[in-house]
Amino acid sequence: MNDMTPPQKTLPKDWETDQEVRWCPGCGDYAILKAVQRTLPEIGARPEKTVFVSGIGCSSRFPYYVESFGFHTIHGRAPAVATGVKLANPDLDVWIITGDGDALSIGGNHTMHVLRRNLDCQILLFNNEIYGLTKGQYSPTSREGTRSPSTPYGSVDHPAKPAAFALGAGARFVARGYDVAKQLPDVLKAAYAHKGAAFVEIFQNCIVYNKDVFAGFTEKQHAADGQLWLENGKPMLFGDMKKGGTRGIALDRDKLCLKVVDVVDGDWQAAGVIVHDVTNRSVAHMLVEMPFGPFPMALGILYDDPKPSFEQAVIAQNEQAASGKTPDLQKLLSSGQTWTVGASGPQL
Amino acid sequence: MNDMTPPQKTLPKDWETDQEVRWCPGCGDYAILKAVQRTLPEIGARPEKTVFVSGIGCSSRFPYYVESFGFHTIHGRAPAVATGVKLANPDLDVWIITGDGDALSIGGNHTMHVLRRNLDCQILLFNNEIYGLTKGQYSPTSREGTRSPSTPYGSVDHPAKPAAFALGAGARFVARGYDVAKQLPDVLKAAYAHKGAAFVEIFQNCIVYNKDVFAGFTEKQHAADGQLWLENGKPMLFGDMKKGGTRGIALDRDKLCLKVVDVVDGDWQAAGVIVHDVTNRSVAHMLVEMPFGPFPMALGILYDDPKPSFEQAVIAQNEQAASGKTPDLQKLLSSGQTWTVGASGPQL
Amino acid sequence: MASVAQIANPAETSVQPAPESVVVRFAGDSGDGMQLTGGQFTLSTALSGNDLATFPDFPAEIRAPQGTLFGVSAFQINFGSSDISTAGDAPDVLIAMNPAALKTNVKDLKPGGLIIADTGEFNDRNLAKAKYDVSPLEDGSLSAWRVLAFDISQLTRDSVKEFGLGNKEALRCKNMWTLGLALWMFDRDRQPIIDWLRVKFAKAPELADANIAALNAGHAYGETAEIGGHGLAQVHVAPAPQPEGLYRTITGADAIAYGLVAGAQLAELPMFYGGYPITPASAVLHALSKLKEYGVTTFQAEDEIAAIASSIGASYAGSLGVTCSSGPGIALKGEALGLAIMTELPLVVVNIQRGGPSTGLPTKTEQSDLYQAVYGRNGDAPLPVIAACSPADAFDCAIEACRIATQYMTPVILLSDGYIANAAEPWQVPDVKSLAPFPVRFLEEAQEGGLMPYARDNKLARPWIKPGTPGLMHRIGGIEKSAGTGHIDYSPANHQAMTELRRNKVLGIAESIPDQQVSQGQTGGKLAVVGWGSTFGPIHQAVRRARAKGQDVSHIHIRHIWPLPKNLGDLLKSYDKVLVPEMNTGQLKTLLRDQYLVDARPLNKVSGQPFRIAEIEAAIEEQLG
Amino acid sequence: MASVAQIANPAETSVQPAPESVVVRFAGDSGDGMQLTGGQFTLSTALSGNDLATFPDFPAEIRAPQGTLFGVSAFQINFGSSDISTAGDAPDVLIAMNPAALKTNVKDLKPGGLIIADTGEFNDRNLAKAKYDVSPLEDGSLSAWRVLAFDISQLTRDSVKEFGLGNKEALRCKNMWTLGLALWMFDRDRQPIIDWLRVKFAKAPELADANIAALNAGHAYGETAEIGGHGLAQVHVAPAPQPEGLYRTITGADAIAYGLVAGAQLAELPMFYGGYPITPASAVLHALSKLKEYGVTTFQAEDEIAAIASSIGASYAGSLGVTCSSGPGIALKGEALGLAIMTELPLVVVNIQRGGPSTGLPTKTEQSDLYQAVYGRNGDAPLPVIAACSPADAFDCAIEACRIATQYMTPVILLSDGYIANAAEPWQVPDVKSLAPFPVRFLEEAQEGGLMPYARDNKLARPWIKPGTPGLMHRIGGIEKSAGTGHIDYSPANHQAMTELRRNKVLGIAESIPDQQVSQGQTGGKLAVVGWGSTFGPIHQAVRRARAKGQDVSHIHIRHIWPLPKNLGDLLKSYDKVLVPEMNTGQLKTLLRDQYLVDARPLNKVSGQPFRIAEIEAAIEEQLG
Ligand SMILES: Cc1ncc(C[n+]2csc(CCOP(=O)(O)OP(=O)(O)O)c2C)c(N)n1
Ligand SMILES: Cc1ncc(C[n+]2csc(CCOP(=O)(O)OP(=O)(O)O)c2C)c(N)n1
Ligand code: SF4
Ligand code: SF4
Ligand SMILES: [Mg+2]
Ligand SMILES: [Mg+2]
Repeated sequence: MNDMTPPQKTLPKDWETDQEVRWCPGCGDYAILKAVQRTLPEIGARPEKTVFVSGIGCSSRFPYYVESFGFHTIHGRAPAVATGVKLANPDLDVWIITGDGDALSIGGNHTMHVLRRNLDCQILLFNNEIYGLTKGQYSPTSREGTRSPSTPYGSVDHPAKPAAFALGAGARFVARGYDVAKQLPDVLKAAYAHKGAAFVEIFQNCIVYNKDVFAGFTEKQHAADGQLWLENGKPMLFGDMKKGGTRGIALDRDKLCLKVVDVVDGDWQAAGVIVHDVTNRSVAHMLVEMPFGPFPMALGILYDDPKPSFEQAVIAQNEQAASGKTPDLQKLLSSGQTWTVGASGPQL
Repeated sequence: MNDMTPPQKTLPKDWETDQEVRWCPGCGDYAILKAVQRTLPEIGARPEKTVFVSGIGCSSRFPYYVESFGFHTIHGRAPAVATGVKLANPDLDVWIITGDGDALSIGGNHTMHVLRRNLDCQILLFNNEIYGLTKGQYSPTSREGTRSPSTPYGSVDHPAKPAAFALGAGARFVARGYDVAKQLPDVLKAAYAHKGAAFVEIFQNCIVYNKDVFAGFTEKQHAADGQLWLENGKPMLFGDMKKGGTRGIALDRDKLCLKVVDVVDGDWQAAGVIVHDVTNRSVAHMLVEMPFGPFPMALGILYDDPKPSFEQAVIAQNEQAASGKTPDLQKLLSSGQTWTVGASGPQL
Repeated sequence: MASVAQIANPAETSVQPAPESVVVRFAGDSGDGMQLTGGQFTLSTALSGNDLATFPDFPAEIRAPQGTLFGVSAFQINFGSSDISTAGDAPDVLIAMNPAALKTNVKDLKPGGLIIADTGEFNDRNLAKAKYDVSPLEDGSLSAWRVLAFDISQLTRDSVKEFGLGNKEALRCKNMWTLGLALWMFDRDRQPIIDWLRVKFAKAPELADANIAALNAGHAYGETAEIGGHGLAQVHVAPAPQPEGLYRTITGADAIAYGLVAGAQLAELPMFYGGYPITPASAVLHALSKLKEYGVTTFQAEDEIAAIASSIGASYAGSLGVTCSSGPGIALKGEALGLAIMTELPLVVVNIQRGGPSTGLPTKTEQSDLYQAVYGRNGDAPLPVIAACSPADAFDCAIEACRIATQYMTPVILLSDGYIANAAEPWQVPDVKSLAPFPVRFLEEAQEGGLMPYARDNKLARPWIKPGTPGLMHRIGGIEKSAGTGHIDYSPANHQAMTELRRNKVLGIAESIPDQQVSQGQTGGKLAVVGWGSTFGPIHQAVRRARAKGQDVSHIHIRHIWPLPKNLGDLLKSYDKVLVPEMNTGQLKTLLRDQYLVDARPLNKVSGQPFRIAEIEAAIEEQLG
Repeated sequence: MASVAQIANPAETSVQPAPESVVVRFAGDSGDGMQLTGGQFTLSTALSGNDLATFPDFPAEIRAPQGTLFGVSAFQINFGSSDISTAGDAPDVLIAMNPAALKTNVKDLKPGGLIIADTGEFNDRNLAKAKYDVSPLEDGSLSAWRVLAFDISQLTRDSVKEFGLGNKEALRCKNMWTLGLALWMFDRDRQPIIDWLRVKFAKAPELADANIAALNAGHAYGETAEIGGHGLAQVHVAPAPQPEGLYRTITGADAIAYGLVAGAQLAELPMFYGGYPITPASAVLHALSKLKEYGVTTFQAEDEIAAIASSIGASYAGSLGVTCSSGPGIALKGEALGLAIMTELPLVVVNIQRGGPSTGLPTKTEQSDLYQAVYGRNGDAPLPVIAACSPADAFDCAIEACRIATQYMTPVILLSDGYIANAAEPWQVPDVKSLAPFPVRFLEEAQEGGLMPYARDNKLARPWIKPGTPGLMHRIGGIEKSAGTGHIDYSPANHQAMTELRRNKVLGIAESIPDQQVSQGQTGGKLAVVGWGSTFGPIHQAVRRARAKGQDVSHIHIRHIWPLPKNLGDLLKSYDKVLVPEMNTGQLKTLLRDQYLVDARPLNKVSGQPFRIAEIEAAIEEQLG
């Protein structure tokens, strides 16, 4: 870095492009875009060092609207493209933008492997439980019975759980938010702070093809009982938070699974409410599978326990393997058993 | 079924083909083949109603050696082909044979989705932690630091855990065994008995490219401390089993994770050893992620909690949607708004 | 109320004699319901006995922000009293519901053509969104055309006042008001539309009433004297002579779906459809998903590879496997197509082509996947390819694809394109009894001397053996197979023999297809215009016009792209020149030159838009001139 | 000890004059080390100054069960005192280490050729595995050849007795014993092999000693009188004249790896290689994985799609992206190739072709992916294709691929095949300073008037802009781009313009490639034999022989498959006839006929084996006869 003048701090509007935003009016994607544009200045990101890589879908149009480098690739392959970008230049901040279809249907394999390898990047999965761009077919996250153009009688497959899939694939950071959540920038900041692959599932309202499927916990009147915002070191409380939380999540010590308990007078210890430890993988597994309805929706940072990132390991090995060797092409070409043909014929 | 004569019981040798077996002498695949050929008669399978579908790899040669219907497809796609087979004819018993590369590298996405949808089939993943057929490159399950032709300085990626991946993908049956384990036929029987996708990881010794990587628990002298065979309703005990088990798995109730405890005089209750409940998904998550070394290798049926299977749901819906309707092609073609052109021109 | 902003070219406004054909384009915001309006106008046109062709053209965005240029949705229809086969080069009438619709469409309008515009939408906000500094209705920039501008928005609001709808809901009836006006202009009966509205809004009768009121108001508006003499004249297009029978309109996508259902029935097989949504192919998936009672199982797979792989699995298990996608999705199926070729299983692969390369222009039409269909696989991997030339033809082609796949045990590619898939045309419903069946016979017992899964019949097809059949257990796969037994066989002589066998089997399909006909003109002469697929319409019309001028030109349209009809080489050589118009950079041309060494000259258009008749006419002119 | 089972054709056993070239094939069980033996014999041949070509041929199985027919591994070498360019049609000498090796190889042996067999392996068990009822050494079935059969196994055991190895380990030295005999037969120096053994077994000196003892024993066996007069005569092949310089042997796979490294250096770029193992392409991944100090990052991706996608990502980020696979893997890359074409990023895609279709014959060679390379994508998606004709040529072609990719901002396909990849040939090590550099200039600042990521230079290439460059933020993707700005643009005129631009850019590469040369013969005449890729050797020899007979035939070998060299059309038209031998069903043929309307006649062989010289000679004969 020769540039000695400290880069000027950016503002959210510095991250806006001159392209007309082409989502349906009212689409949840707008709010996510705003949240990202608000987050980038706060984390000190630089437009020229930031790359947004996406697949195909409404969500994947995202890069066109962020004033940074952007690559709108092909359906499902953003994680693979991003892997090449980051390995070629680890100084770049790489954000992957994807949808439930892009990341979990056609792109499931790449999502799995970018998580397993732990490439340092942020993966924002806009989960609207539908294929938006292709006009509303059900997706792998659509609930059973979803009627759509391809399932006029209702879908019959069991939906995938993105966060559970991510953990099973080996993710070291798993978080959740939703489009209009005021906490979303904080979730994004934590994802950025995590060195390695940070998986963020963002529930997003597709108002055209799957309107209000998340209203059960995103609507104001359902927020208290429907949202469990996790904070490291804090008990898992929800319900009336003005009263410090009237309900909580505890371990059923007989059945060895989670249960909802009532918290009386804020005495969560008595109720056995679990204190959230973002590094506890066993509990993370239970949280991501917690069925909404009987349980609230677990939101915020569900799991965060870094391991060495892929590109760092690759680069360290490249450097170590190269150390002490000179990249002498002539030497390379002349390697192996050689012989010289002179006037008197070949000799070793 | 018009065939009124009860089918004759088969013998293991009825399941052998006339094809020369083309695995390296000493390969673990032979033992798995024998175990399958021993299991099929016991479960009452019929050669003509049995289909083995495989991808590409040493393991995927398997169908050639079983006297049934067999389809050796292309790399990674066996689950997708199998889905078509089973949907077209749900009466068939469908076995998917795959390797760690076939199922988790190129085929990860299809493995995920066949599990998520819960197609009724048995998935036998021969995990030798290496690409055998292509001569020994490291695979997604190879341990960190694996030296192979493509990683001469050792691999740097974190390995995938097949059973954890399967659970994350939504599997309802997860089991483990190893090539020469005498319990393997019992594991296969349980997989067959499970209605829905049954995922079985079989550790397999590739004696040419990854010899003895599982010796740490498969070798006789390590079996007692290295193998935890799970049985539903039985405590999770291992160690000296002649003494009823000298060690066990318990829940650390502070850290909320598993731990190994000593069992004195067979009093496992006192030691807090968990009783295995195959339907407990939370514990299953912990078992599949239990690191070998500090913990024994969890073997047998780790999880078994059936849900409706995909092809049954599809067929039920097909039938329901069709009921009361006649498949009158002429009517279909004439649907929508029609008009008649007669001598006097068009009319509705 | 109505204000006629400008009447340009007064000479043109005089009442014209009943035209042979008229082209009308409805254009508005995506939210304005233009496709619906177009669809209903199409039906009414068909009912009035005109021949017709349509061209829907909508944005890639789901719901583009209102009023924007990229959010414009258009529907063009060409109808007339004689043989119509394109949606028309240039509209005679443009109905522009807002400034953006005017801006993006007006340049196509015929000089002197009529613009009908809704002044209610020409406000500052919308003008700005359409990047107009000044209203084009007022700055003289439309002087090449006739303009009828009045406040359709307000007229609509007025017409539905009594139903107490909100402003937004009231304005949703604008399209019916406009349709009413159009119906009046072309002297059409409103009743079928009214009936349709009653069915559509069965659950909300007040909406039905409001829409009907708007429709009637638009119609009445035409009839009143208010605009008489202002260039808006009623036009009656005489009906086209049509064979007697039952008719309906059909889109290519529906026709393919029905053709596949028919094909499976004629083969006496259940159908398995593995698909993955992609524009513009999804419509086939949607159509088939509703047809479960016809023995159709649809499976929305996790990707295109799983879609074809599951279809191969289903064919293996004895169903007719079908998959359908568009260019990028077909690209992903290449490896699996090889498996179907090697295992010699029947499979129908439909490609609804769109603009490429890569993601390209998803909602635009193109013919640029012919290379991919014929050549796009590893190894020597021949398979039959057929191409539909119109929505109605797509039905026949789908049946033909099923026939070839099952009779020859081979994957078949059926090429269609976005234009055919979306366009609707009148279709004489075929009599099912007239369709020739081709029932499949599965092998039930081993052949004499032992089971031979790769034995050959006289068409070189191998037997189809269903798992579940006692005694016929065997193994297949993608590795080269031994002739006869189907066992793995790497031996040089076998590979040579099998390569030739696969090639000859596919070439042999030419024995079962009709000789190439000349669709217009005669065998031999100065010029043959050779097309395939959806260029049928413009070529047909261009050749018709040229012949009317006395030019020696014929039209040949190829359905069987591979193998080509047996007589095609000789036929082409009977012309001095061969011109090949294609919506690509010259792909069929490669095939013809390679196969027959004829100097086929390409005429290429790669703009995402169908050919205009005039473009082909000019090329004919040039070849003959 | 030795027993000469039969000496057939006594007339042939007389000592022959020093031959111009000799073909030897080593064949044995996969476990017998035949590839190693062949490799060392190759080195010794090169050192003796002979020109040479080799053909390794091994089974698909990793370790097929011992003694089976499908477990036979063979290595053939052709060496001589003049220009050798094929591994030879038929062996003069066959060394058969067991019955299976004899059975699968003997039919290729020249009539009167010499068989050397290890009687120690001709036991009942092995005979049964090879499906022999009676030992062929005893039933007269080998009477067309000379047979020298003796107990090599026992002789080897004896020779290593003193080192106290177990029976199995002792027998592992058989290949060195045999090599020793072969070295004696062709009058070669043992020292280089001894040196090599010392290095190879540096950690187990006793094994080195044992192998050297076996080598010496085999050699001594030849020298002793024991077999004198039994048909085994020492043969000295005179050295071929060779330019002075430094030499080594190189396989095509290594040559490609080195050429890519050189190309990246000449472009002054780091290289990123995304790969997924597949036979026979993995060798390139393996070679590059070891070269990290040359700025090479290798990435074993989860599949071929991720391999190419990551390479595209790396190119986007400013590295030279490279990926390599074989037919089925390349099929999977089709969609992503479209993305590279649309985003106009440099990318080198290497295809090591193997027998197809589908999984096909993974370890056999073929040239059947030319269609796929030139035509196998959706949309009008042109890209340059080049083909290497030998291991040494592969080095130059890899550099050329890097040059075109970076200078024209385009993906490039480099075709090689299993034969070239595995075969080794002597290679004069090029002087690195003689390689012309083509350094890449990234765009560092916006152009005057604002950033234009899709501006064009005089080659029609767009600028390469690295993320990380201040002020040059922009967005790219697979949707049609506006000329200049690169923004999304669906407009008809733009799509037409961009389609033509992409086409013309690729066609323009022809300006930077040399005119097509005639590799043997002259411009014009009766017959041109036109080849590409690894058929160079047999075509070259066949034309040489035909010309020696006085026939008017020339050899043209095409490296640049697309775009074709500018003068090629005229050149081809200067011959009366054009013959195109290919290891496929006629793919280059299609290109030539389409492009030039020349009546190119195909000569096809699709058996997984290279052409024999005689096959091409016969075809020349037929064309001229
Ligand atoms: C290879 C390929 N297959 C299919 C498509 C069509 N396609 C585009 S986006 C999409 C799904 C989008 O769903 P999702 O990722 O959930 O994004 P959303 O639109 O809901 O934000 C599909 C199937 C494509 N563009 N490319
Ligand atoms: C499309 C494609 N890519 C790559 C290959 C090469 N290939 C064949 S098997 C294999 C991996 C095999 O590994 P695994 O599944 O673990 O099976 P194993 O041989 O170890 O039993 C690979 C990469 C192929 N045949 N097809
Ligand atoms: S279709 Fe849904 S997801 Fe797509 S832009 Fe519209 S509202 Fe958003
Ligand atoms: S390479 Fe390994 S897995 Fe493959 S057959 Fe040999 S021992 Fe078995
Ligand atoms: Mg979605
Ligand atoms: Mg493996």
